[in-house]
Amino acid sequence: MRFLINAKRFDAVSDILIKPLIFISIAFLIIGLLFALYLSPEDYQQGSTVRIMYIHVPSAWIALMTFLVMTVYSIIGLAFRMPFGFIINKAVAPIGAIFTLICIVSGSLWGKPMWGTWWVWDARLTSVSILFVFYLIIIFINKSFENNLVREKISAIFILIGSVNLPIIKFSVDWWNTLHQPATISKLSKPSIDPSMITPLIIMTIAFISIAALIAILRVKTEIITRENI
Amino acid sequence: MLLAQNITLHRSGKEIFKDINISLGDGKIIILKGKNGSGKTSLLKTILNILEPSSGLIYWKGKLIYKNINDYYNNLTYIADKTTSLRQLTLYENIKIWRKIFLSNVSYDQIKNILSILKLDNYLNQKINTLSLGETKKFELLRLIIENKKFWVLDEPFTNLDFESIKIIEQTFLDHVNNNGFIIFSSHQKPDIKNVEEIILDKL
Amino acid sequence: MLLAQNITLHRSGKEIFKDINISLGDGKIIILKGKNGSGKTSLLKTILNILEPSSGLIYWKGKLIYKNINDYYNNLTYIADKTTSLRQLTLYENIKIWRKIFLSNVSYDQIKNILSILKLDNYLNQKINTLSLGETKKFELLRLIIENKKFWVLDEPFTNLDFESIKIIEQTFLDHVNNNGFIIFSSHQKPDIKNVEEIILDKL
Amino acid sequence: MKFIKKIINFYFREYKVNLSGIFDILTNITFFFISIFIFIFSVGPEKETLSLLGVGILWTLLLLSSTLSLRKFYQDDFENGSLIVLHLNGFSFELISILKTISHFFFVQFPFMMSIPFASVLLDISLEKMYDLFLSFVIGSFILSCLGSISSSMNLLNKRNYLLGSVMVLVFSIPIIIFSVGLINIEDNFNSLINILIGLLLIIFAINPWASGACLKLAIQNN
Amino acid sequence: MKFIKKIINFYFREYKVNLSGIFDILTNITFFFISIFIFIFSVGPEKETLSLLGVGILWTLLLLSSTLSLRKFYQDDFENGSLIVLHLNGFSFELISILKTISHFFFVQFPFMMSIPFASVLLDISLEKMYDLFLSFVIGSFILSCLGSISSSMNLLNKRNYLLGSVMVLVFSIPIIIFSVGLINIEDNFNSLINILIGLLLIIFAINPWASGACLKLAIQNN
Ligand code: HEM
Ligand SMILES: Nc1ncnc2c1ncn2[C@@H]1O[C@H](COP(=O)(O)OP(=O)(O)OP(=O)(O)O)[C@@H](O)[C@H]1O
Ligand SMILES: Nc1ncnc2c1ncn2[C@@H]1O[C@H](COP(=O)(O)OP(=O)(O)OP(=O)(O)O)[C@@H](O)[C@H]1O
Ligand SMILES: [Mg+2]
Ligand SMILES: [Mg+2]
Repeated sequence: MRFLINAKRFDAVSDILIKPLIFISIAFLIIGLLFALYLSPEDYQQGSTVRIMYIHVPSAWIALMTFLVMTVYSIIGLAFRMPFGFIINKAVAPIGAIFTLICIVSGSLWGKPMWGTWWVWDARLTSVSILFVFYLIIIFINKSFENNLVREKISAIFILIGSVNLPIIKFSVDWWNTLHQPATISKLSKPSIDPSMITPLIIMTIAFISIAALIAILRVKTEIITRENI
Repeated sequence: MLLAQNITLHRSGKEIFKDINISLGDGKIIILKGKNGSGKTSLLKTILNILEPSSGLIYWKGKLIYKNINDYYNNLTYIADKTTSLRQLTLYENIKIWRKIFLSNVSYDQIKNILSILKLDNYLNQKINTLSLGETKKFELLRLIIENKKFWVLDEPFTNLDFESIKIIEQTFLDHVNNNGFIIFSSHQKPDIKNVEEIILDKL
Repeated sequence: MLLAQNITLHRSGKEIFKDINISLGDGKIIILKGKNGSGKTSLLKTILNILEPSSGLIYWKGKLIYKNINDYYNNLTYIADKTTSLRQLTLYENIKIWRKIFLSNVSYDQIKNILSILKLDNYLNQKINTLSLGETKKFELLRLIIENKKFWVLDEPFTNLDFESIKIIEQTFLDHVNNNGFIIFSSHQKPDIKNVEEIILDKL
Repeated sequence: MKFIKKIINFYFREYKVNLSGIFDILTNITFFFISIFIFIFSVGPEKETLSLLGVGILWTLLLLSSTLSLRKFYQDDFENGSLIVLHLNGFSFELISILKTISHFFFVQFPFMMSIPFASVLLDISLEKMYDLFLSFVIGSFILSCLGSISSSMNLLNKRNYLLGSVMVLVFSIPIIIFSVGLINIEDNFNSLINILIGLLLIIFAINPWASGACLKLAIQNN
Repeated sequence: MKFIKKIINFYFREYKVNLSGIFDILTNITFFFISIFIFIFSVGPEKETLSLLGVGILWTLLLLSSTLSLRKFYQDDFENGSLIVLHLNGFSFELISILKTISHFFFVQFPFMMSIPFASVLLDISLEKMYDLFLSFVIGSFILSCLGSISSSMNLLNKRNYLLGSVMVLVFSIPIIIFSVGLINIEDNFNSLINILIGLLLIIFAINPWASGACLKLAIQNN
């Protein structure tokens, strides 16, 4: 597992991973979309708007996961003084931002038929929008600070502070009374969701994750190359 | 008093100067020469402990400067290549601020005296931003007197000055050196002072 | 081409200079000399129609300058005593902006050529605020080439420059004059150019 | 032709000076949205309050951000001498002030304008009101830009004019804001009020070049 | 003794420098009141709504106007080289940032603080609440000054995107505003909330000199 913290190893391992990832992304995306759009049943309450879920939920998970990854790598970068952590941070931030945006937009689109408005200021929605702001600021930091050392440290510290937001997002539905759906799958007990919906959800999740990983790998590789040149 | 051994500086990965040795003590003047971009300003800033040399050590009174920084800074005046007076205030207000900030014990009479030597006495209630370039520079050099320190570090002190003012500054340097002060400065012009050591920086 | 007759200037009620006469035309260089605060910068600004003389008239091609201001400004370049390049941008970006603002038809190749003569070609992607003082000044002088005008007005063009760069600028002046351009500039240094007319301003 | 090219090139410069790219614009907009968040955190998320306050919040934010960016209007170009260089290259002071006013409108106010639709969703402002808001905003913010140009050119002169400039902006912007906010909330006489606003805009737009130009000229002479 | 004298003299300088910006401060305060009028105007003059929302509105306006004045924090002294001169005269970067933070609190936040009583009258905030508001504002604005110091010293390293510092401050002030407004409106746990605020203040006040000092040092090295 050394490749997770070492630039050279990462470069080598990622070369092996790229092709399978491309395959998985395409295959699962096609299968997932087929399931999501045609094969899965309509919800008895929500009608076909339930299909938004297959976009919404995976992208929400990836948005959270990406920030978690950045938090871990910030610790690696700051505490263990491994610059590879900062490389990952820089490469991964825009991906997280985009999936957060997808999550928010799909959620809003879902919210209009379900709740009657595009947006409410409930805890989940608010905390996710703050997550988005954090992503944006991290990108801005990466774009506008010239001194590499400073840039890396500032963004890593910012990520660490921002990670306080993650549990708030995750547990907001339990802590406060919100309009938003509480977690269904992550419960340890039996999932409160129909298996016919779970299958496409899982397939789409795998597809999304592999797409995100693919982009991340490509961005990390370019970052490694440009650094070596400088 | 000041001893720099083999200092080398890199900025943004570029080597600016290499293996410079400086030794400065009572009554000595060093002039730094070199082409534009050869690193004169950077060398002065390195001596001032503002930039960190990538290798080499700098001593003040036998101790490394950053270990002796209070005493070091208590004994030096730095006149940068730009003016630091507050442009929206008058000369008088600036002098007042300087006297306070530097805890100076130079009296107003002395200062007025020097101002009249520098031909600035008529402008006392004028704002800095209405002075001419050379007048601003002369006013900045007044800090040498107000701070009243032993070690002077100056970056291009003669730019924009007319011939007479240059003479006055040179005389001030000589007086200072005769009082056991010591000076390092950079300049493109050759000053008319005897017994100065020259350090020439070559653009690499 | 340019003719100034008996111009006198007052600033804030103070007389700065009096009864100055200037006549400039193809192939001529005038150097303004004088002590600090004698009004060199003010005189140049008066010629540029930025300051209004309290008496006296200035003509351009036989007409009063403010009546012929478009043609006048279309034919002159002014390099002030401070640099006007945008410090947070790179040299290249500054050049791009200048070329556009001045509607310049000087090609990038020519500019690169001159940059390499001025030894600035390595800094093309560096920001102005990381250049040394002399390099910034040299870069400012590049405007002479980019604007490509006939009449050059320069305020202390040699400050902060090293010996070699001064030589290059002098050579540029000579070339310009030989191409029927004409120049007026202020300086405390004596340039190494023959046949320049000196105007000496006395501090009143 | 040459004139148009010059103006286009002026804006190229303004763009380079004000923004070093898309990220600066995004930062502006992010700032705006975070401010909205903060309002919501402090007044609470109830829908009724929000739609009541929405228009006021948006206008306040616009006012604050545009006023506080005014100091930069001419200051930088004035201090580093670019203003003289531009002037000597065929941009009269009047032209400069017109161009700068438009540039301020474009680079400072425009991003706000673009985010009004999204902000309206967040603040639960109805589509109709949003339309009114947008219209009054375009006109009002242009008036603010003109006022800003005049006052910040005055500010270059000296301390006493400093106060004058600021007071002037205040005195003029109060009726504009009252109009604009009133415009949206009192729907009966939308048209007559918007006509008044347009009239104000025209007057101030006509005065601006002369006033600012004269101040710029004086400021350069005194420096 | 000498140290204390130095600090007093530092504030003499700050006073001289900032006094020329007094009109700026006045303008800011006037705009602050204008913004309050905007709100009264858009909410309508019903006393209940006003006093309900008043605290939140006041806090947000204070926050925004003080954030937007952050640009001046170190910028001027940095650019004209005074920072180096001060440093070479025995003011370590850490000391400078502490002194500057206090000076910002004093010259920027204090005038706002003074205007709270008047604003409270306008917004019909009760005397008790006003007292709470005042207390929370003193602590909160000091936190803001510290945050401002950190972010604007960071911004010296970043010469392109000048708003980024303000954006960062705004994000961090979200929890402050939640606490402070909560403090005043939910009266049960006033003490525990104010303790949290004070705790935050102490943490950030301790971090500030190191963070700002390091950034100032780096900024000077890179210039
Ligand atoms: C813009 C608005 C919305 C945002 C920002 C948002 C955000 C999120 C986030 C962050 C998650 C992941 C939570 C976790 O991993 O535990 C999530 C999950 C989910 N959201 Fe949303 N959401 C929005 C609107 C909606 C709407 C309108 C609905 C449907 C009525 C909805 C239904 C769900 C469901 C069913 C899940 C899956 C919960 C689970 O199984 O764990 N969301 N949303
Ligand atoms: N922050 C920086 N990053 C990269 N390069 C820099 C930086 N600061 C200065 N330099 C470069 O270092 C070199 C030396 O600069 P310095 O200011 O020391 O020169 P100098 O000898 O004082 O020149 P001058 O005679 O023109 O004042 C220059 O080429 C400059 O471009
Ligand atoms: N706005 C103003 N108000 C009052 N006096 C002024 C103003 N501007 C300049 N002066 C004075 O006019 C005199 C001439 O200034 P000017 O800048 O023309 O001198 P200069 O010959 O260029 O000097 P230097 O060699 O120092 O550049 C100076 O004494 C200056 O103090
Ligand atoms: Mg230098
Ligand atoms: Mg001059």
